Amino acid sequence: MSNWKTFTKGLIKENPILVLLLGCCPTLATTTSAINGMSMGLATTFVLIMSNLVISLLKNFIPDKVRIPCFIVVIASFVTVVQLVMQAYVPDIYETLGLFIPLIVVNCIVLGRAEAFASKNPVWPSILDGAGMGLGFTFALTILGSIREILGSGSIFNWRFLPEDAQTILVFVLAPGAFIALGYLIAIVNRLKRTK
Amino acid sequence: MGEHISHPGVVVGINDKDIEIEILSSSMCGSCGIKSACGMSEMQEKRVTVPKPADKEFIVGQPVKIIMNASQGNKAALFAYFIPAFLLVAIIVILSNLSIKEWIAALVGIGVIAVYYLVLYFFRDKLRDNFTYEIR
Amino acid sequence: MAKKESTLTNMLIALMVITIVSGGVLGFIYGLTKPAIDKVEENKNIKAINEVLKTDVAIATTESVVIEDLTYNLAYDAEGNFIGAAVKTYSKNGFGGKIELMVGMLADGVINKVSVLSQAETPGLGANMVNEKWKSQFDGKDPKNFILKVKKDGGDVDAITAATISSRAVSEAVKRAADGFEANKDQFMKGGDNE
Amino acid sequence: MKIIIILISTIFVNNVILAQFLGICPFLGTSKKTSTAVGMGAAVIFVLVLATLVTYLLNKYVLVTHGLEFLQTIAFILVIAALVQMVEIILKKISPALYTALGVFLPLITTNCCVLGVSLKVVGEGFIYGNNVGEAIIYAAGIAIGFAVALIIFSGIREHIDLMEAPEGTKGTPIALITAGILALAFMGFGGLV
Amino acid sequence: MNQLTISGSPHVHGDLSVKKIMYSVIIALLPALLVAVYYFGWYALRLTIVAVLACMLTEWLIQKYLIKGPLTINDGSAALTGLLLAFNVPANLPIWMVIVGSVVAIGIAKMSFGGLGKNPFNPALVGRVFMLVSFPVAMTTWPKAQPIFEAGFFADAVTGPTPLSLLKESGVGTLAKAGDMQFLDMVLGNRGGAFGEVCAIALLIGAIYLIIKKIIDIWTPLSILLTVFIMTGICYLVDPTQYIAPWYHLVYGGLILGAFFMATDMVTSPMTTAGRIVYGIGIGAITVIIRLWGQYPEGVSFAILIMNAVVPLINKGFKPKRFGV
Amino acid sequence: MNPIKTFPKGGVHPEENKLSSDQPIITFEIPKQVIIPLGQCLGAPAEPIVAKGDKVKVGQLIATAKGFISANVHSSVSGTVNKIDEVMDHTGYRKPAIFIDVEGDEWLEGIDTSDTLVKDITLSRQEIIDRIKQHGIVGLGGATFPTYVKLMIPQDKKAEYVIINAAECEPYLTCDNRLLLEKPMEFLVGVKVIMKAVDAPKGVIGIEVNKIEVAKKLDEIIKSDKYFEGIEVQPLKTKYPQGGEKQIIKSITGREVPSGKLPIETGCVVVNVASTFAIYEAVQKNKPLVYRVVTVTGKSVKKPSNFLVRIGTPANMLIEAAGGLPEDTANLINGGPMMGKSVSVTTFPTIKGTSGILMLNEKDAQPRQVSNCIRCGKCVQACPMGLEPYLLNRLARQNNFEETEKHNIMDCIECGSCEFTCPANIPLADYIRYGKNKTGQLIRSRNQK
Amino acid sequence: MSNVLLWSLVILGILGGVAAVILFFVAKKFKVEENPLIDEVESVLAGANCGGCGFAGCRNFAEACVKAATEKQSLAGLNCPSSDMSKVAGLLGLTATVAEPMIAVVRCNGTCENAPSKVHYEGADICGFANTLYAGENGCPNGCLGLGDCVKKCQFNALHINKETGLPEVDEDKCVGCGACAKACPRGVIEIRAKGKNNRRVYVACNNTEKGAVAMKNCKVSCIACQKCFKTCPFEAIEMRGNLAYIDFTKCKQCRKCVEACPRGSIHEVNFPPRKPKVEAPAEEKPAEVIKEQPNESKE
Ligand SMILES: Cc1cc2nc3c(=O)[nH]c(=O)nc-3n(C[C@H](O)[C@H](O)[C@H](O)COP(=O)(O)O)c2cc1C
Ligand SMILES: Cc1cc2nc3c(=O)[nH]c(=O)nc-3n(C[C@H](O)[C@H](O)[C@H](O)COP(=O)(O)O)c2cc1C
Ligand SMILES: Cc1cc2nc3c(=O)[nH]c(=O)nc-3n(C[C@H](O)[C@H](O)[C@H](O)COP(=O)(O)O)c2cc1C
Ligand SMILES: Cc1cc2nc3c(=O)[nH]c(=O)nc-3n(C[C@H](O)[C@H](O)[C@H](O)CO)c2cc1C
Ligand code: SF4
Ligand code: SF4
Ligand code: SF4
Ligand code: SF4
Ligand code: FES
Repeated sequence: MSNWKTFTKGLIKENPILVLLLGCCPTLATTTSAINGMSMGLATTFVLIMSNLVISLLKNFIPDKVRIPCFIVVIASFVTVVQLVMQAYVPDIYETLGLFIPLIVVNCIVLGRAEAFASKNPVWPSILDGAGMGLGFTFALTILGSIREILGSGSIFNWRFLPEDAQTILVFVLAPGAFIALGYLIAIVNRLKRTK
Repeated sequence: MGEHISHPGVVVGINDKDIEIEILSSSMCGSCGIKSACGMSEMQEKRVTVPKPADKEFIVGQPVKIIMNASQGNKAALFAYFIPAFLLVAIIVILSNLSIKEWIAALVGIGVIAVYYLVLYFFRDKLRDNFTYEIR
Repeated sequence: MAKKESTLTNMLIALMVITIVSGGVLGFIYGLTKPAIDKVEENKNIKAINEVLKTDVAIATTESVVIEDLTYNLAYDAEGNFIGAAVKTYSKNGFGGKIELMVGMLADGVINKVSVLSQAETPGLGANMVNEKWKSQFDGKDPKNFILKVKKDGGDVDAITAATISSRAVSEAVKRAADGFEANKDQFMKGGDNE
Repeated sequence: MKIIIILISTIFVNNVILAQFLGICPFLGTSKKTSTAVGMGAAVIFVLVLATLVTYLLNKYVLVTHGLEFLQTIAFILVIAALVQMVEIILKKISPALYTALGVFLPLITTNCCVLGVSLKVVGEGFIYGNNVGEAIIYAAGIAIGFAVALIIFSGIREHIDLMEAPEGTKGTPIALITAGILALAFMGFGGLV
Repeated sequence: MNQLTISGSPHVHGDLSVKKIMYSVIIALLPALLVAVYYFGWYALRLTIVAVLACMLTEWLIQKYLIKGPLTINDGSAALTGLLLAFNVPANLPIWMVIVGSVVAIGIAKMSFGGLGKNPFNPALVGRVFMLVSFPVAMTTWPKAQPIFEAGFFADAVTGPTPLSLLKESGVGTLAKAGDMQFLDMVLGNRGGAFGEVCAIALLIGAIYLIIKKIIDIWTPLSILLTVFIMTGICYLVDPTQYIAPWYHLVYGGLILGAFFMATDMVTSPMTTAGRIVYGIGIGAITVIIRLWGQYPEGVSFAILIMNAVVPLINKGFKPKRFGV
Repeated sequence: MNPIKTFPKGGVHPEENKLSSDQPIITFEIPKQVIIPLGQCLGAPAEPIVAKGDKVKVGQLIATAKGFISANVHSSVSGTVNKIDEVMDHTGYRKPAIFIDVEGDEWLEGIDTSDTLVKDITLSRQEIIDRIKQHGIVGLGGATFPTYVKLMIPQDKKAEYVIINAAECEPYLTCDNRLLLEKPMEFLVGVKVIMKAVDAPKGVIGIEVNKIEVAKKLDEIIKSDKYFEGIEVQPLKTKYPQGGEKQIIKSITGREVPSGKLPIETGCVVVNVASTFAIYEAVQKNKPLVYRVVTVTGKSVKKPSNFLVRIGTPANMLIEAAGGLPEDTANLINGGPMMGKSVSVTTFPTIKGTSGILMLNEKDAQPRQVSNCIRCGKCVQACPMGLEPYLLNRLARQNNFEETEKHNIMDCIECGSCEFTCPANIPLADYIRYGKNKTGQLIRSRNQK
Repeated sequence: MSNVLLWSLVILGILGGVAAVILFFVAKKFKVEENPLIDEVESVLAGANCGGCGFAGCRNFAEACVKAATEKQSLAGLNCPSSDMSKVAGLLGLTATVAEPMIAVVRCNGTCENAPSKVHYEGADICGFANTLYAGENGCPNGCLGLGDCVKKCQFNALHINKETGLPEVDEDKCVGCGACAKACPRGVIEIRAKGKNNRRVYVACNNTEKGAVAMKNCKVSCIACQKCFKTCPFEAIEMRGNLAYIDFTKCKQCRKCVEACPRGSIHEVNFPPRKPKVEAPAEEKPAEVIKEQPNESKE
């Protein structure tokens, strides 16, 4: 597989959210706005790239049977790094994303890529793979966040395009709206895939 | 009658009384492309031992279906999970409300489920008679 | 390098090495970020204190005291006169859980300003509490004759439309601050004098 | 009374799945059959309670005392992983029959962000139910019961949807998510109960 | 002679059809619509028309362009959903909100599942709750009833409280004081509220018609009403200063509309009589819980939706009694 | 007479349309050629023992039963075997049949063709059953199950009741009603014969109240003659499927035939009126089953009639006699509208099980617009067996036969009440029959393994 | 500060050690790395989970293939009709005995024109049910009922009912010859035949069992067992099965003599270049014949 392909497959063809439906919790919880979705996506992307890198470096050092715990430790370490860094430098976003930053640890995408790709491939493709998957994740989260923000808050990337007191469809920034918006987003993606 | 749960599996070992079956996690995850990436406890295959049915012959490697009544499954979950969880919660809540030090309460709680499991251990033969399977 | 065998020693070594290295790295990064994190917290506090105690009088020194579960940030002017206190208060009865406020109480017992430190209310509803428009109704009110309850409950606070619960919670938090301040005011004044 | 409030809050008002978005993957993944939903619920209660207990103690008596709260994530995840494995071995040792029955019944218990999320929540700052084991445990149990309730109800609806056959476009995951959305909408009615 | 038909037995059939059922329900709702127009004038009529048309159009568009199945919009079910949706909102709600509600009701709650008969949740109520959550202010600002002969057909709405919102906000005392909250007014419909729910009498007339025509059966509404009566009755007996008398609960809010016209939606209710009774008890109990202790003044919609979700389980648990076992 | 009884759960009430109930039974002319299908009973078709060109007499055995569940076939006319060929019969398929050219009406020796009533039952239990078997009697209530099998009570069981199924709950059909009116004595002796055959102390005749005059008449006869002691008449509510075997047992005795079991479990043997009459003729008059009463009817039919017809008479002759096939016939049915089978040709031969030939007009048979199931539960309410037809329908469509089995599809008696009542006009009974068929295959293949 | 560093080292080290010990004991149960070949095998499979291989799903089949390859070094008995088994074998380093590609052919040409309906059917749209009710609208007890049980069963969207002819048509590009349709048809109308050289096939498009005279009445293009083709075939590829001619595709050399010989036009040729009289269009797609045993089971 060419490096280019390694990178792009995560963007669309194997998009972790829209196609594989991994890591639903952060997807639903953090997409109340485009910015939030994107931040979560980028945080995850960072963890993905770094853990893929380290794991692909360490892959021969780790005995098979403790593979998973080792991966988890590596991932958890990077998550903690992200946590600390965000807390220090982007505290607002850290607060809105809250619990879901540490939960990147259990996001199936991260462990999944470690297991399925980084543990078998050299460093450079692993990084690309992590970046591709991460950006695919970010892409999906941003789209979902935008949809919910537009409908629910009447704004996009925090830019309010409706008059101050205009009524918006609040549900979309609440829990039910998250499910419904994601449901239709996936339906649309399925449809596009079929017509392709 | 009740509902039945059936799982595909493969025979991996046979002795005079029992056959050992490896459960293919197909009903839930078999066709899920991400199963190797999914949570941690799926990383293992389950091997279960069931008494050999008298009227059927099996060979190692044979794909089989193992069928159990859903209410038995629920009973198993009751014994293995629900009762200990309940005990744990009850003990700790009671003890901590009696303003006993919470680490003591916690230890007692864990101790009680240890005892509970010990009791289960003594009754393991009784328990075994409680579960029946059909293998096809 | 060949793949390591899965022996107990190898597993122990691998896992322990990884965890220890992680521990080290994390401890190190923690050390690096800790000052920044603390500063963020502190800045937030200071900003809020300055905001809620903003009057004509400039603040020269501050000092915090914790009494019961409230933190009082006492402010003194250049002469050491007690200006007031920025009281960090909270309510657990928000629609989305805990709400934290900073309430500026002036020495004469009047509420100067209110600032929201953290809240998890519904965007578009309860979250509107951060809007200046709504918050400003507390400005300059004296809790002695401004009843810190929403109008529905017989008080004087205008509720946020369709977010009475949040409004109630804010009122409760402000009241807690005001009451606490009232109870300890003398002590603060004195403290100032003493200095 | 407090216990009841915590339970109502976690089961209905702030349901893990429908309001807090934790544990969505197993929720979507294991809700195809009603018959296993109850057992799944019991398993989740057990795992969640045990994990919360252990991580709570770990946090309080090890991490906090040494000023190491920043290690919560990594420490908890290790402990949870090991714990779940241990339960399995113990169970197999104690009663192979039980183990077999469970193996057939619930070949997997996925532990996931729900467990880690709840453990972190309980020790986190925003945790409003006080700071003692009793309440932490009740909270965990309530969360797990809430998970089970949502799972059981949802599995019923999904079986119904499978029976009635949704149209091509929304079949499968989309309709499951939409249903979950409507269910979340309905559960909002419980808002304000506590 | 034309060709003979080959078909499996039976070769004759009863004469009830889906279309007849749906139109009968629409007819049964007309008295309530008339009363609504009497009290809320043009606003009520306008919303009804918009909602019905929006629902039908949504269904038609989806069937024509997305699902590409047979067109069923004249079977009356979409119109009925529109009618009931309109009945559940304040008469002065902005038009676009009703349209959003209609699109949600039909598009999300009905057609996503495949259309008539496949939806697990009551579409009109999904639409209504969706609006309630999205537009909490508009959806809880109720116009006062003003008979058109006094106020005129196009009279602007004057907002005022509903009995239940009064109750929630100010407690029993105010309600007793508020002179216009008389039981008779409640029953006749001279009160604030969603415009379809106000007149209990008109709704009951329609309901009796449906019961006689065997389109709805009495068990669901009866068990709902009894449960509400008993539960609120107990609370009343325990503390009359805090809770109002149970008979008020029966006519307040959308209970009658919900119990007879929405809980009985056959698509989303259980199959057997026993199941329907359990379903009704569930709705009644949740309604009371939300009314008395929840944040929303009205619980019927949520209660029905929540019980809708449980219907598949009820159907599993309450099977018909089999012959020979 | 006893108070009216009925079964408690389910059932529907279709329009009765008993148009021919006042028409006396007319003995139909013997046709020029009869076509006697070999498969006339539930079970294996009989094997022919005559060949082309053979001369046969009325009542002569022409095909023998093959296997346990199978019945002999006798010639219903005298004449020459023209050929053994296939004919499009009521099953909609071409099936083997014996074509006999009629010459005169010569009965086989030993058959009592007189009208005299023979009351004394001289044969023993076993002889009666043998006679019934030899004479090819099958259930004439529609199921065409070989009657002798039903009368052989297993060792460990005891028959308490002989229930005569005179419910005739099918709309339109009146053959049993007319038979009771015109041959009550013969019929009642038949009941006695059956009671002797199965050694049952009681005989109960279940009649729907829309035929109350017949019931009264029978009641009078029974009361007036000690000979008929043990027999009673039980009026039943007019409700379909009152005549279903399990339902009539439940109505009369309050007992329920356990799922998957035979009626004898409840100590009952259910026999139809026409079968009873045929048993009388076979046992008391040594007459094989060569004719039966057939109702030819329909709303647009000029002369709805009841004919006594030789087996094998082509249906179109009967239709002609009743005034010809109406222009607006949409559906030609062998049997009644609820349980009967549509046939594709008017020339199908009448068989033992043909209780009626019904010509449904376009209006009644008009294509119905099918819509999605609206889950109204009316089918559940209508099902007399306590099943959930809507569910079985869905499962059968999804070919999920393990589930249909779990939901007891095999209990379905195919009465069609569910389909009758369904407002969405879903062909429920079709899907359920399909599911039953497939589920049966599944069960059988599993049992074999 | 260094205190924190120290403690984090110690505590995480201890946790790691404990976890390692626990996991060591569990280790036996940790799944040996799932053979990556499984993923690869799965990826070359059609992924339709059609069940044609006898396994619950494609993944299970892939697992079985890998297992068989590692244990038995052979794929004997494992065949996915929907996918290219040679690819699978290639991945596993084995040579597959590549089965000849197969395709479904519809052995009935009883279009509305060729076999006009005599009655009209109304009821459940299931061939399996209609089959129990009557012989078919045109009276042929072996012909296609046109209600599409086969179409519903095809996972590959390779079948559809042509509204004009009332017969199913096979899309040659999509059909993988899995046989699901043939199993579904209550009348055995569909046969799975070799795709043939150059994708060309000759087959009898009729499934009749009735005597010639009857068959002739029911349908204009029925095989009436006149045996002309049988006698014409130079390769003895045609056998008479009861009242029907059957072309054995393993013997047929595609000379097409039989097509001309048939007085009823029952024999179809597919994908041949046109010759003088061109093959009529609508039915040519569907091929086939094969007579297994007569499918009369459900007729009662
Ligand atoms: C935690 C968990 C998550 C799962 N997530 C998915 C998923 O996202 N997508 C999926 O297709 N299957 C998922 N599965 C597997 C499904 O439960 C189900 O078995 C699978 O969708 C196959 O169903 P099918 O064979 O009916 O297609 C998951 C299973 C578990 C236990
Ligand atoms: C989706 C949703 C979100 C809500 N969020 C808030 C909130 O953040 N703060 C609040 O006080 N009430 C919130 N509410 C509560 C309702 O608006 C409730 O009716 C209101 O608090 C009661 O106040 P009222 O007396 O002004 O109607 C919310 C309700 C819904 C449906
Ligand atoms: C739904 C249904 C309705 C029936 N209706 C009648 C009926 O009206 N009269 C009748 O004699 N048999 C009826 N039968 C047949 C009886 O079940 C039973 O087979 C018959 O009475 C037994 O008598 P036989 O064997 O002599 O025909 C019906 C069967 C079913 C399944
Ligand atoms: C008695 C009765 C009550 C109904 N109630 C509702 C209702 O509350 N909401 C609604 O959208 N449709 C209702 N319908 C119409 C129809 O059943 C509904 O649109 C379906 O749920 C759509 O699948 C009702 C129909 C009947 C016969
Ligand atoms: S046909 Fe079967 S399912 Fe339908 S009502 Fe009769 S017994 Fe019940
Ligand atoms: S009667 Fe018809 S519409 Fe009603 S539930 Fe049964 S199948 Fe569905
Ligand atoms: S047409 Fe038949 S053989 Fe071909 S792919 Fe479809 S089901 Fe399989
Ligand atoms: S080929 Fe067979 S299954 Fe397909 S439509 Fe024709 S009869 Fe039905
Ligand atoms: S992301 Fe939460 S369970 Fe999968």
